[in-house]
This record gives sequence, C-alpha cells and structure tokens, in this order.
Amino acid sequence: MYTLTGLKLKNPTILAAGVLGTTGASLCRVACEGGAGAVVTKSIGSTPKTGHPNPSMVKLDCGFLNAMGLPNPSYPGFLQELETAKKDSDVPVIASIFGGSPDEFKEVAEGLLPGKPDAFELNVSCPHAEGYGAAIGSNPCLVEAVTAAVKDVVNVPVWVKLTPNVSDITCIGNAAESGGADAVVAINTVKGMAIDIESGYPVLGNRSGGLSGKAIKPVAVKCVYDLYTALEIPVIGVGGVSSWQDAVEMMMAGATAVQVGSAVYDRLDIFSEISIGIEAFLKRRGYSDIKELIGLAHEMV
Amino acid sequence: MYTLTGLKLKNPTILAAGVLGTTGASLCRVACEGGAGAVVTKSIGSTPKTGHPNPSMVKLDCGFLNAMGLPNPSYPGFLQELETAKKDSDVPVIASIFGGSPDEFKEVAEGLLPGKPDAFELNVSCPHAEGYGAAIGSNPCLVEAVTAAVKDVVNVPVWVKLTPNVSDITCIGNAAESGGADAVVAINTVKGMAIDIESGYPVLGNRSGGLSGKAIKPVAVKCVYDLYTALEIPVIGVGGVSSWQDAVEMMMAGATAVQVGSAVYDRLDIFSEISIGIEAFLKRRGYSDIKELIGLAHEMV
Amino acid sequence: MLPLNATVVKINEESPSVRTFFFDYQFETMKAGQFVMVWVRGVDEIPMGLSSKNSITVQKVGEATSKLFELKEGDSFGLRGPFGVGFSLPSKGEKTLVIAGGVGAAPLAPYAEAARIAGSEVHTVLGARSADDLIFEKRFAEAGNVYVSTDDGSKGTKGFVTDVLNDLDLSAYDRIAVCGPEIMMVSVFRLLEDRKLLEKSEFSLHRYFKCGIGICGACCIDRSGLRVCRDGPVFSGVQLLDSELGKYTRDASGRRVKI
Amino acid sequence: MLPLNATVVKINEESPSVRTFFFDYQFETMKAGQFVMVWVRGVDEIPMGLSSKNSITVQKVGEATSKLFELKEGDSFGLRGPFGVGFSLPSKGEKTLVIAGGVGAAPLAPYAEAARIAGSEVHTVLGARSADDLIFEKRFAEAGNVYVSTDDGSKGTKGFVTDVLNDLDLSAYDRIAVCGPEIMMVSVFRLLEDRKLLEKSEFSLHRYFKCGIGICGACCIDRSGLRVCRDGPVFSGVQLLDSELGKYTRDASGRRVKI
Repeated sequence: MYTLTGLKLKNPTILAAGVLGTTGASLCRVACEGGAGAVVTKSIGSTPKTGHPNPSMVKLDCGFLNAMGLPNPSYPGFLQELETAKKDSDVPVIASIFGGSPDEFKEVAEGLLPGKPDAFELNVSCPHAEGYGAAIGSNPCLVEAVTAAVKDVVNVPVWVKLTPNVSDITCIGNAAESGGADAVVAINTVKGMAIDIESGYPVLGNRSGGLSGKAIKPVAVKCVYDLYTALEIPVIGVGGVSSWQDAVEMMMAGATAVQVGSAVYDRLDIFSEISIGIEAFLKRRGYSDIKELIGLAHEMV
Repeated sequence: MYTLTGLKLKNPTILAAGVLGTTGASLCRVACEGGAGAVVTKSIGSTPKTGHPNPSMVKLDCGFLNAMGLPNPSYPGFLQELETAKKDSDVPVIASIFGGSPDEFKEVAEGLLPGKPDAFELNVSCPHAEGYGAAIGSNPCLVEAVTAAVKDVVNVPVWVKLTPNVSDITCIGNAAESGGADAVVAINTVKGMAIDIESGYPVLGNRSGGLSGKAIKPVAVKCVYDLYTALEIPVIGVGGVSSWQDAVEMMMAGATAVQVGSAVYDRLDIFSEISIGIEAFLKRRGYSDIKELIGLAHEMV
Repeated sequence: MLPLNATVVKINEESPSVRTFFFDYQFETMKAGQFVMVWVRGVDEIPMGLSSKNSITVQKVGEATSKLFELKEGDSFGLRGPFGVGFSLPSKGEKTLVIAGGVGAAPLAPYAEAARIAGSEVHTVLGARSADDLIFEKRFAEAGNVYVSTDDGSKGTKGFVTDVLNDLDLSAYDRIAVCGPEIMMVSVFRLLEDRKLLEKSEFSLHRYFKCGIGICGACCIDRSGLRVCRDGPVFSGVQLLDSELGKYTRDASGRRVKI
Repeated sequence: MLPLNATVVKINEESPSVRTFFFDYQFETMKAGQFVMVWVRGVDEIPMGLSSKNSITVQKVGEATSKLFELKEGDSFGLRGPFGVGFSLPSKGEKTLVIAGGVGAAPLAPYAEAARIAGSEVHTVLGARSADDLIFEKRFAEAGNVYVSTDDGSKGTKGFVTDVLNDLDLSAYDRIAVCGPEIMMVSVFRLLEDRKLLEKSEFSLHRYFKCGIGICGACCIDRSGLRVCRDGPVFSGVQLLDSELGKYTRDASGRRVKI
C-alpha cells in the first residue's frame, strides 16, 4: 500500500481528470480492469455545460490536441456518478472541480460532498475555457484564494492541478501551498493548435486547445522537477506518461505518484502495466522502497 | 522573390538561430546546398562562452532537447564568420545576438555591424541561460528596452525572437513592437527536461533545457496565431517545422515566413523541399500568391 | 490523425430525408459497422457509420447534417476513421440475419454484402416508417432474402420489424446483426433475450461522441462502462445485458436523458 | 535517442595512457570509423571511435577521460551511437593501406579486420611515440603486414609514419585509411597529395563536438562547412583539399585555435 496525502493507493498510478471520467461506471472500469490506484473524475462545475463543438480531440504525430470545453452535468447531475464510482471502484475517487471564483469552487465542492469523494482536485489549469481554468491558474492570488476557499469547507485532501502555460510554475505552486493545498498536480495541457491546410480551418471546434501525450512529457518532467524543489507538499506528476519508464522518470524528477491520461488510448490496462513495470525496475536495480526514487535526480550532481 | 521586413528572399524558409550557424562556411552550405531563403547565425554575445557541458542535445521520441548554453566566440571572434557568410551565401544573413542588458545588446549589435548583417535577431528567449534569453524575454519592459536600444544603433531590420514560456506571448510581442521591432520570431524552445532512469541523472549537462522539433509544433502554431492577431508587424513562424505541410500550417496561422531548425537533422535540403512543396500546393489549390495563405485560418469561421 | 480532406463525388437520394454521399477516398480496411467522424467545417464533427468503403449515408436531423445536405458534388468535408469495432463476419455456410430499421440500414448494407461474400446465407428484415423510407432494399436483396415491414403498411408487413421476427425461425440463424432506432433495437433485444439468442446477436449503438477515439469517456454506457466509440459501436447482445439500452442516454453535458 | 546504459565488463591496458573499455552492449551495425558519444555522468559527454562492436579505446587527456579511467568492471556509463560516417570498406582483392598514429589506431583496428574479412590484402603502418605506446599491433598483424615506426626508435623505423610511407610503393594500394594526431595526418595528407593519391584516401578527423548529431554546427570545418559529426568523422582526402586540416580547429566557444 502506498500513501498519498493520506489516501491509501494500491499503486502510484492515477487516472487523470477529463479522461474516461464522465460516468461512474467508466471510472470503475478504469480501476478494476485498468488497474489504476486511484481515479479522478471529469471536472465538474456549478451548471451543466455541453462544451465546445467537435472536433474536440485529435491525435497528432506526437500526442493529442483537445478542447473539450469542460462539458459536465453540474454537481447535482454528477452526484449519482460519483456514488457509483465510490461504491464499485474500490479505489480512492478524487473529484475534479472547476469554477470561476473562490465561491463557485466552494459551491461545487460542497455540492459534491454528499458523494463522499476521497479528495478534491481543483482544475485551475484548463487552457481553453474562458474565465475558468488557466484564467485563474495563472494568477497566484486567485489560486491561493480558491484553494483556501475549498479547504475551508471540506475535510478531505485538496490537490491543485497546475498549468504549465505560465512563466514560472513554482510561483503558482507556492500559492497553492500557501492556500493550504495537500498536493499539487502538474501539469495540465500545453496551449496548442492545429490547422487543416486543405481548408484553412483550425481543426478543433474551439480553434485552439491543449496538447497532451508524448509531446509534453519533457515539459512535465521539468515542471515536476522545479516544483519538487520549491514546495513542501507532494507533487503528482502528469503529462505524457505512457510507460513505466516515463513513470519512473517522473518520480525521479520529484513526483510522489503519477497520473495517466491520453495513454489510455493505447490500452486501458496501462495502469497495471506501469505498476508492474515499476515493481520490476525496483527489484532489478535493488531499490528497497519506491520512495527511494522520488526526487532522485536532485541528488545526482 | 519574397520580401520580409525589406529583405529579399528567394523563398520563405529561413535557417533558425543556433542551428548550423557557428561558422560562415556552414551558413553558406545551408544556403547553397540546403536552399534556405535566408540564414540566421548562432547567437553571439559580448564575450566568448564555451556553453554548458555535454550532453548538450539529445533526440527524444518526439523532438529534441537541448541546452547549448549560448556558446559563441564573441562578436570580435565571429566577425570573420559573418563576413564569410555574407560573401559566399548569396542570401540575407541575419545576426542573432544576445546580452544581459540593453547596453550589452547594443554593444554586440554595433560590434557586428562591420560584418554587414542584413538584419539582427534578438535572442530574448533562450530558456536555459541565466541572466540572458528568457530571463529578459519574459519581462515586457526589458524586451521593449532591448529592442529600442538595438534599433537605436542599427539601420537594418530588427527581429525579436520570443519565448513561449510565458503566460501571454502577445504581451511580449507587443513590447517588442513598441520597442520598434520590424518582426517577431516565434517560438524559441519550450522548457523541458529528461532524466536517465538507469542512473537518475538528468540527461543534459545543464540538467534542463529547451524542447524543439515535432513536439512543439502545435505550441508554435498557437503562438503565431495569437501574435498575428495582436501585432501589426510580421510574425516569423518557427518551432517543429519539418515539412511543407508544417510550413503552410504556420503561414495559415499567420506566419509571413518560417524558420527551420531541428529538422536539418533529417536532411539538409529541407529548405528546398519545403519551398518546392509550398509552390506545388499553391498551384494545386489555385492560390495565385503565397500571401493568400498568410493568416488564412483567421478568416475561416 | 488529422482529418483527411474528402471531396463529394456523387450524392444519392435514398429517401426524402436520407442521402448517401460518395467521396473520393476508399477506406480499404473498413469493417462494416465501423464509423467515421465527419467534420462539417465551421459547424461540428459527427460520427457516421460507413455505408460502403467510400460513402456515408446521412439522415437530416440537426445542424451538422443539414449543412451536409447543402453540399454538392465537388464540395469537401473532413473525415477521420475508420474507428471502433464493427460487426463480426459469419463463416462460410453460416446463416446470417440482418435486422435494419430506418437509417440503421446504412452500416448493415455493407455487412450483408460482406457476409454474402464470406459465403453466408443472408436474410434481412428491413423496417421503416413507410415504403419511401426504406433504405438500401436493393443492396439487401442482392445479398439474399429481404422481409420488409413498414409502420404504415405501405410495403411489406404492416408494423415493426419484431412483427416479422415473430414469424421467423430465429434459432436457424448463426448470427444476428441489428441496427436501428434505439426503441426498435430494445424491442429486438428483448425478443432475442426471450429466445436466448443474445449470444449470436450484435447491436450497433448510437451515443453522443466527443473525442471519438476512446479517451474522453463521454460515450461510456452503463453499467459496463464500455466506450461506444472504441469498444463499440457494435456490441454483442450479452455485453448489453443489464445495460442502459432503451432506458437512457447521456447528452453532451453528460446528463442522463430518458429514451 | 537517449543514452543507453553500458556496463564495463573488461578493461585492457593498451599502453601507459590508453585503455580499452569493453561494455555489455554490441553495436551490431557499427562501421569502423563511426563513433559513440560517451557520457561520463555528472562530468561531460565526449565522442570516441569504436575500437570494436563493444569497446572504446581511450587516451587519458582531460577531465572526462580521467573519470573514465576511474571506472572499474561493473561500473557504467551512458552511450549514444553509433554516429557519423565510417571508413569505406575495400572490395575483394583490393589492397588496403592502414596508417595509424597513436590512439588513432582505435577506429582503424576494426577497419583492418573488416577489410581483411572483405577479402582485401591489408598492410598497416603503425606509429607511436615509443614501443610502449603502440596500440593494437597484434590486431593489425593478424589482419596483414605491419610496418612500425616510433619517434624514439624503440621499435621499428625510428621516426614518423611518413618515413615508412616514403619506402612503400603507395600506388599499389586501392584504399588508404588514416587516423592519428592532426599533425601526423596533415603530413600524410601532403604526402598523398604529392603522389596524387587523395582520391583513394580517407581521414578520420577530430573536432570539438557539442550535439554530436549534426544539428548545432559546432564541428563544421572550413571551407566546405561539412559537419565532422555527421558528414564525417571520416572524409575522403578530396573533401579535405583546401580545408582547415592542419591549420586550425575551433574550441568550444567557436574560436579558431591554431594547430
């Protein structure tokens, strides 16, 4: 067993927000068939949103580009999904939430409390939703206020998911820590765009969106590395993790656990695969505890 | 012939700074054998620098990671290389320069003037050189001051190369424009890092560096798209361009010309290849002028 | 994969509200039942079952399909695919029953053809509101026997496909492939469940898709959590036991909507 | 490609200042003359010609090589490669002359062996400061005749490899492969130029590398602008006409340094 901000995980792989997290049944499947140590829901807000028009996600040569637009049924609509996930997944279920202000974050968190999420993850990093996400997450004062507001009304751990689309992510991480965050999650997608040259149209319905997958792994590793130096609280690494090697790299950079998103495209049991791969690596290299990996790169000088 | 900030280019492909630009002979080879419409030199500073220890560049699954550390022979040492390039390349030669202050930029620009560069490109965007590059390029006031300082002492076009590692690149682009820049070049590399999991060591001698190549093309397209909207001056697109399709995409996003960097890894004549590909595309799609492509994506709504 | 640029080369009017758009690209590896994401630029991108290697057959139901209906030969749209899991082909000598309702005939016509080529005896039950709305009757007829039903009795049996099915010896078939409006599919599902034939049957589901490639989870069905866009759209009857089929679907926001 | 992890399995002392490190990875596609980037973690990464599919042969000259010399069996380092263009192999029946000076013998020993296997008659002129500094004499001898020269006359001809070359009928050779200190190579170059044999000759150059993969341009030579790491390190004599060979090199900052 593996402990992360007080949650007990059977392994350090976590389903990332916005991936296979719209329904409770899907979250259960990722936990049971996929082998995830914990699952994060789709980001939930205060009112139902249908999101951006399609195409909302395309596969590129390197990674994926998406602009879903935070579609969600609102917290009242999502409660039954959360309950299903809690009842049948047998792993910690983290509720991802978003809002346009500290009060809205608070409202959504309180609204989901009856579903008994094991933790909250605050989405202050979605790169393509006006007034939400990165609009908040690139402002340290707002990040601190939002974090403090949610901490104030819940008694489960609060994680804050950060955007890499800032000059200095550690400054945002520090704000989250000051606001009382129990962990930060880095990184959300990198702002990106693709254009269909046959027509001239931007490919995404929202014109631009966020880049995920292999393309951004080095960006994520760097952010995790910097946050590990800057913060006291754990850093959860996410961004382009698609193999056990990636997970080990992320942990050596300073991640206490990893989240996996786009890589479910390749196979659902990527979580088991990573977790088995890490165990085998620890054994082969003679590490006695996975904790020895965390932040190892900082010691190698 | 193709005009860009007053320079005459035989085609809209330009060798990016820091690539095959250490010697005059190399620049000539890229122009003559490679087919580049113009070439940008390695970034030159006021004193000789040996750069970071190796490894200074590694190929990743998607793109390249590098931290050269601005190695350069200083402007006195580079003058003879610049003269060779000017004499034998038969294309415009743009001198890339860097400094830690407006005065240092001015000194380097003046120092290179005897070599008669056709333009200057100000490197305010290198992500891994303390006190230089992005340390300046993420501060709008400094960008404006540096640009104005160089404009003040040269009478050739001044381009400013921007870093994507900021919250809002258009704000930096605006500063360059206010400082009198004739064009902006977007983007420099994206901050990134890779760790050797067998040893725990960061792979780059400098620990972290900048990501280039295919991985960052969507990031570059988005930056170019936003800058095209925000600025009056031309935007030169760079970042992951490795085919004529990429070049067309960059132009549709708003680039007046494209720079090619890491893609010389595949083949030196990538410049000819792109330029021939663009011509064929224009013909097939019935465009009468390459200018019709520039910013086309903005009109498709 | 970015959308490829497909140019319309021919348009067939299949019924007053259904048209087939042939395009200049052949999905050579396409399995009947697989779908493509059809990008009507500037409007939306919607999933559409392939009605042949180079065509989609579209019912005009919303903004994107209305825009599609405005296209003429020479116009183009974006296409990604083929995606998802199609219908299983029968082996030589097996008997196949195809049950198609309305525009659900679109993915089943290529299936009937492929099944016939595979050496199967193919029978089709083809239903629609009225004679004018019958889709691909000729293609099905070329693949084998066709039993027609129409709600208004303007052709074939008056009533629903289930009325035809009641008169057939369903146990004689080795495979049963079903596609049509959900209300029709759930009737067929119950009938096949009663006859203990779900193991031989496959159903093609329609749900709201966002990503279309199995990542976002918008199209997951209860209680299995299976993704219609990736684990489906064709599911075996057994996979749909105890499912949301016929009960509810989710809208673009993820809210449950009764069927 | 990220560096692979190579573990030292054996260390041979070739001379007081030269050691061969055998590692647990075989570069099966290696061509003699190609190099690897050897990453001494925490210190530097340096180019090194492969002396066999699974070894590098190193002269202790600076910080990184000193650190390498501290390695014991079981220790590891990073390796990327093989990179660059190697020596051209002779055809069956051709006569090959190998001219090696000092640690320049490292990439030429596998070349002599490969040339012999290709069916060529191989002669080697092997030079060093003194008898103790001769590298791979046995490997060259197993591939064919060896003519030795030492600066101090402790073995073979007293003098330089050029003194041996003056006594040979160089026109009898179809291929001439050269590697050694630049001052030696430029003497050989001039001699071969005089005899109009540059077209048959190849030289392996040493320059300061940064990226090692042909992108940064730090190792480009004048006047051709060719990249030593990618278009070389082995160049034909003709490519080196009118070049910087023997005149200057560039340091890590790009400044010209006289040779």
